[in-house]
Amino acid sequence: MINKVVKDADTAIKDIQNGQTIMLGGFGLCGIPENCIQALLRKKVSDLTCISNNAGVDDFGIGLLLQQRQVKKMISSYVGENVEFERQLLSGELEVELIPQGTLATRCMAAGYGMPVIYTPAGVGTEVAIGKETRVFKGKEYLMEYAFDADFAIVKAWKGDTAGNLIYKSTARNFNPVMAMAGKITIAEVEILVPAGELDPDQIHTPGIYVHRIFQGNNYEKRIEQRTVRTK
Amino acid sequence: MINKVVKDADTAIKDIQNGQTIMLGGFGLCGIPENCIQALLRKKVSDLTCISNNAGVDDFGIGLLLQQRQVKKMISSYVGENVEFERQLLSGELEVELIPQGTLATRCMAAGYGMPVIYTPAGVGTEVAIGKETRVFKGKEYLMEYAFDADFAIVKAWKGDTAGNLIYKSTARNFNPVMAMAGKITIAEVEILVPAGELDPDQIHTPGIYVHRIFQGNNYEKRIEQRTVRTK
Amino acid sequence: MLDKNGIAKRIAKEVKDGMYVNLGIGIPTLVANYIPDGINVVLQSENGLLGMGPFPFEGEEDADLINAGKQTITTLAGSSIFDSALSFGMIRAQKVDLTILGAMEVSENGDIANWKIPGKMVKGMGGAMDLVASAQNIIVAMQHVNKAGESKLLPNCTLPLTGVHCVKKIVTELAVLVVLENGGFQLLERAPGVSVAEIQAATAGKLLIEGDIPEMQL
Amino acid sequence: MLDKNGIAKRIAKEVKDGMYVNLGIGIPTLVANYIPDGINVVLQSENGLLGMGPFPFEGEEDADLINAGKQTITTLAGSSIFDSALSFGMIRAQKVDLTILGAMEVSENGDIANWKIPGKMVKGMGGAMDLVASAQNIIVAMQHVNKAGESKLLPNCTLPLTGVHCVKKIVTELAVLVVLENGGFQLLERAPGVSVAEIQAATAGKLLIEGDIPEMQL
Repeated sequence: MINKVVKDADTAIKDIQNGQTIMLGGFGLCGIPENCIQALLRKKVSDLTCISNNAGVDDFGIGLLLQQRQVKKMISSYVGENVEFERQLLSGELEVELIPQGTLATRCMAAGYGMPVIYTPAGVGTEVAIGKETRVFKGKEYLMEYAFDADFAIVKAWKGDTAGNLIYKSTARNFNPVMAMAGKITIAEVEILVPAGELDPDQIHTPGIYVHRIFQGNNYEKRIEQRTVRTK
Repeated sequence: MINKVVKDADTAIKDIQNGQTIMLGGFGLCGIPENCIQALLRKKVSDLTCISNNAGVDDFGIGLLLQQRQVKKMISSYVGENVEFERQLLSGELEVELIPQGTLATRCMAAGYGMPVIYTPAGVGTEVAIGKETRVFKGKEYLMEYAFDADFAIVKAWKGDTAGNLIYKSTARNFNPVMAMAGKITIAEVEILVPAGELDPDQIHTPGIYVHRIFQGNNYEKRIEQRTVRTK
Repeated sequence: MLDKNGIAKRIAKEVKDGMYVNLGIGIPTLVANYIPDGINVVLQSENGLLGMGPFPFEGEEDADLINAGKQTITTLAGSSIFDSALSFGMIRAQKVDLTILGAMEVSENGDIANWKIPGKMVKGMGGAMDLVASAQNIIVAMQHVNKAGESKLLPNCTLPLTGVHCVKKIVTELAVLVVLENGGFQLLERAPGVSVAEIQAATAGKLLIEGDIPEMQL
Repeated sequence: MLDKNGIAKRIAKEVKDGMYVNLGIGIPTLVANYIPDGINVVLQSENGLLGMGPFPFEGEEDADLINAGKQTITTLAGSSIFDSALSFGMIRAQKVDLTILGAMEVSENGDIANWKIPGKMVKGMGGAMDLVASAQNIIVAMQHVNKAGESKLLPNCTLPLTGVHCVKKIVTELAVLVVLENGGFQLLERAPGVSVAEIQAATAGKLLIEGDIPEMQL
């Protein structure tokens, strides 16, 4: 089996260049590649185009990259809960492309499946449709949306093996599998890294062929954005 | 949770009508819905259009439906290993549409993902492209292929629960998950049926929302088409 | 006049046994509390979960298990988890039977605006555009008028649209209405103690009133 | 002149460390036997497996575990299993580095025919059209001439095509050739004991011979 293991986050992201396009897995703060985000902060790589469903919060997740002004453009579906983001957007410092969540996920998937475009009805008749090709199939109108073209995809999984196979935990799965498939180079950080052979081949969520570098992360904070509970 | 359990194969397929289009999971004889095929033989429903990667062998799998002349048209990628099939095809009794294996799988997936069409380069410049719309993206030519529209999908899984969630075993997975997503009505037969709650939500291959009827099959023969071994 | 829980309670009556349902943030989330026993439904959370359960007991929160509103939740027996592409795949393939969501404005031809106030709110559409473009059956839970007392049921939406010609039914603090195929809101039910005239006054779009309008049963 | 195992042995030299490789039925399958120790490759089987292992020991066959040729096989440490759509997704997305397959005919512009003989063989294309349409690097393992002694390396294919302008390299019992971007077979190596003249005689398509043609190292 091909060994994909690298030492740490800094090694994994060391060739990401200013101005490149990177995908970052996660939904809100759930399932985000915390270690690689810290490494990107240390590296101070800038002018990034980030494809990620959300932009983190002010002091965690992608919000930290925004604070350090490392992001030129965000492609997201929902960017609430972030004051610095709104400030940069309204001041024109940050370019933002808001697209429907399903379109975002499917444009990742399209890249992973080698499909140049997909059709979705999401956004038909709205400002999202402006400038886009539309087509009617069986009486329903669809937008043609292009597969993403990202230099790097950075994802977080629960378990991974040295061959790059990944297993996600619970809803921390979210965008991670489709982004893992979509990067020209895919970097995976995992909570638990095991030797090839320890994971059940039937239970792999992302086959190792899509993953170029993998390492075991540490000090996961896993911050909760909305702690909602009931009492016993 | 919604209970999808039906009594047996005969109950599961009882409303399949003459002339309808059905998908049948499996690759060769691996992972085929043996119990439902037997029930279709008993029901003698005819003029079926069958979407299945292969046509079984003469005396097993879909080959049995061919012998009873229940199939009007086969949509497959590979139909070797079947003398009766070749006879019916050459005599004109059976209509056959051969399409690339990846196109077959992706047209199923498209239906399950609500995508009206997909683009694939498979078959460009060949007789498969005849009459099909083509389009060039980034200098590469693709065929536009339509999502399948099947009345029923019949799949075989290893384990399932009463909520319709499915887990496949080994390469018996093959076309089953994508067909399970693609049927207007999806019928799943499983080797082991468990109460909802016994399967790990992280390890479900087909979420129950795609499955309308499920039952525990029996007497699985699981015939091997090419027994290849090595000696110790 | 209904409060938020009243609206949720009325909408819960639209939920039938065997349905897969997607609940938006806000009032729609409350609907889950009023689904009667014996009605088996499965709640979809578009970040990638079927079978959303209640909030966890204190101390049992799992940062890895959240809903589309980013709230900590639980799974149920029979739940399944999947990636976001499959989640919107099943939405797009119309496997979700009922979508309940909030709105800032609805027009008499079923357009909905609920994601953006130009120059003011730029949070993004999340999954709303996908949901309204694909759902077979959309119920909007909303206030009939805004804080300035202006109707939110309009001839045409003034805010940027989320989707066109898609809303089927609306439940407000005042009324239950359906959007007619050829345009117009048809009044079906009045909230307890609310008159037809009050509803008429609060509705800027074309309102159809046929026969006696019954009071809601809650 | 090489036998089938010789062809497989020569092709094995094209397999580099770290490659994901798809092996077609026939001679390509034999290539796996000649991949040197220390060269880590992962074999993809397009029915839905990465990390195809050897045939099982007698008595350990599993009907649920087969390759694209429907042969019983085994998995290896690090294997993963997936559905057919994802399998062809990774092929289409060019994640598979090398595809080795058989052919009935190859043309001097890289067209390949390997799935149909009109009126005679109607088995279907299986995954061959997907593989040749998407693979970045295709090596064809084939006999240079057919049983009637006619060349299978042609100016144009006479059989129905599997794919156009896709074959990069050809290994036969006589020679190793590359298909040039602008058309034509360039002779790279001779099989042991085979002369350039013999190769020339067996090649109907345009053959380019530049300088001394070395004998294969096996």
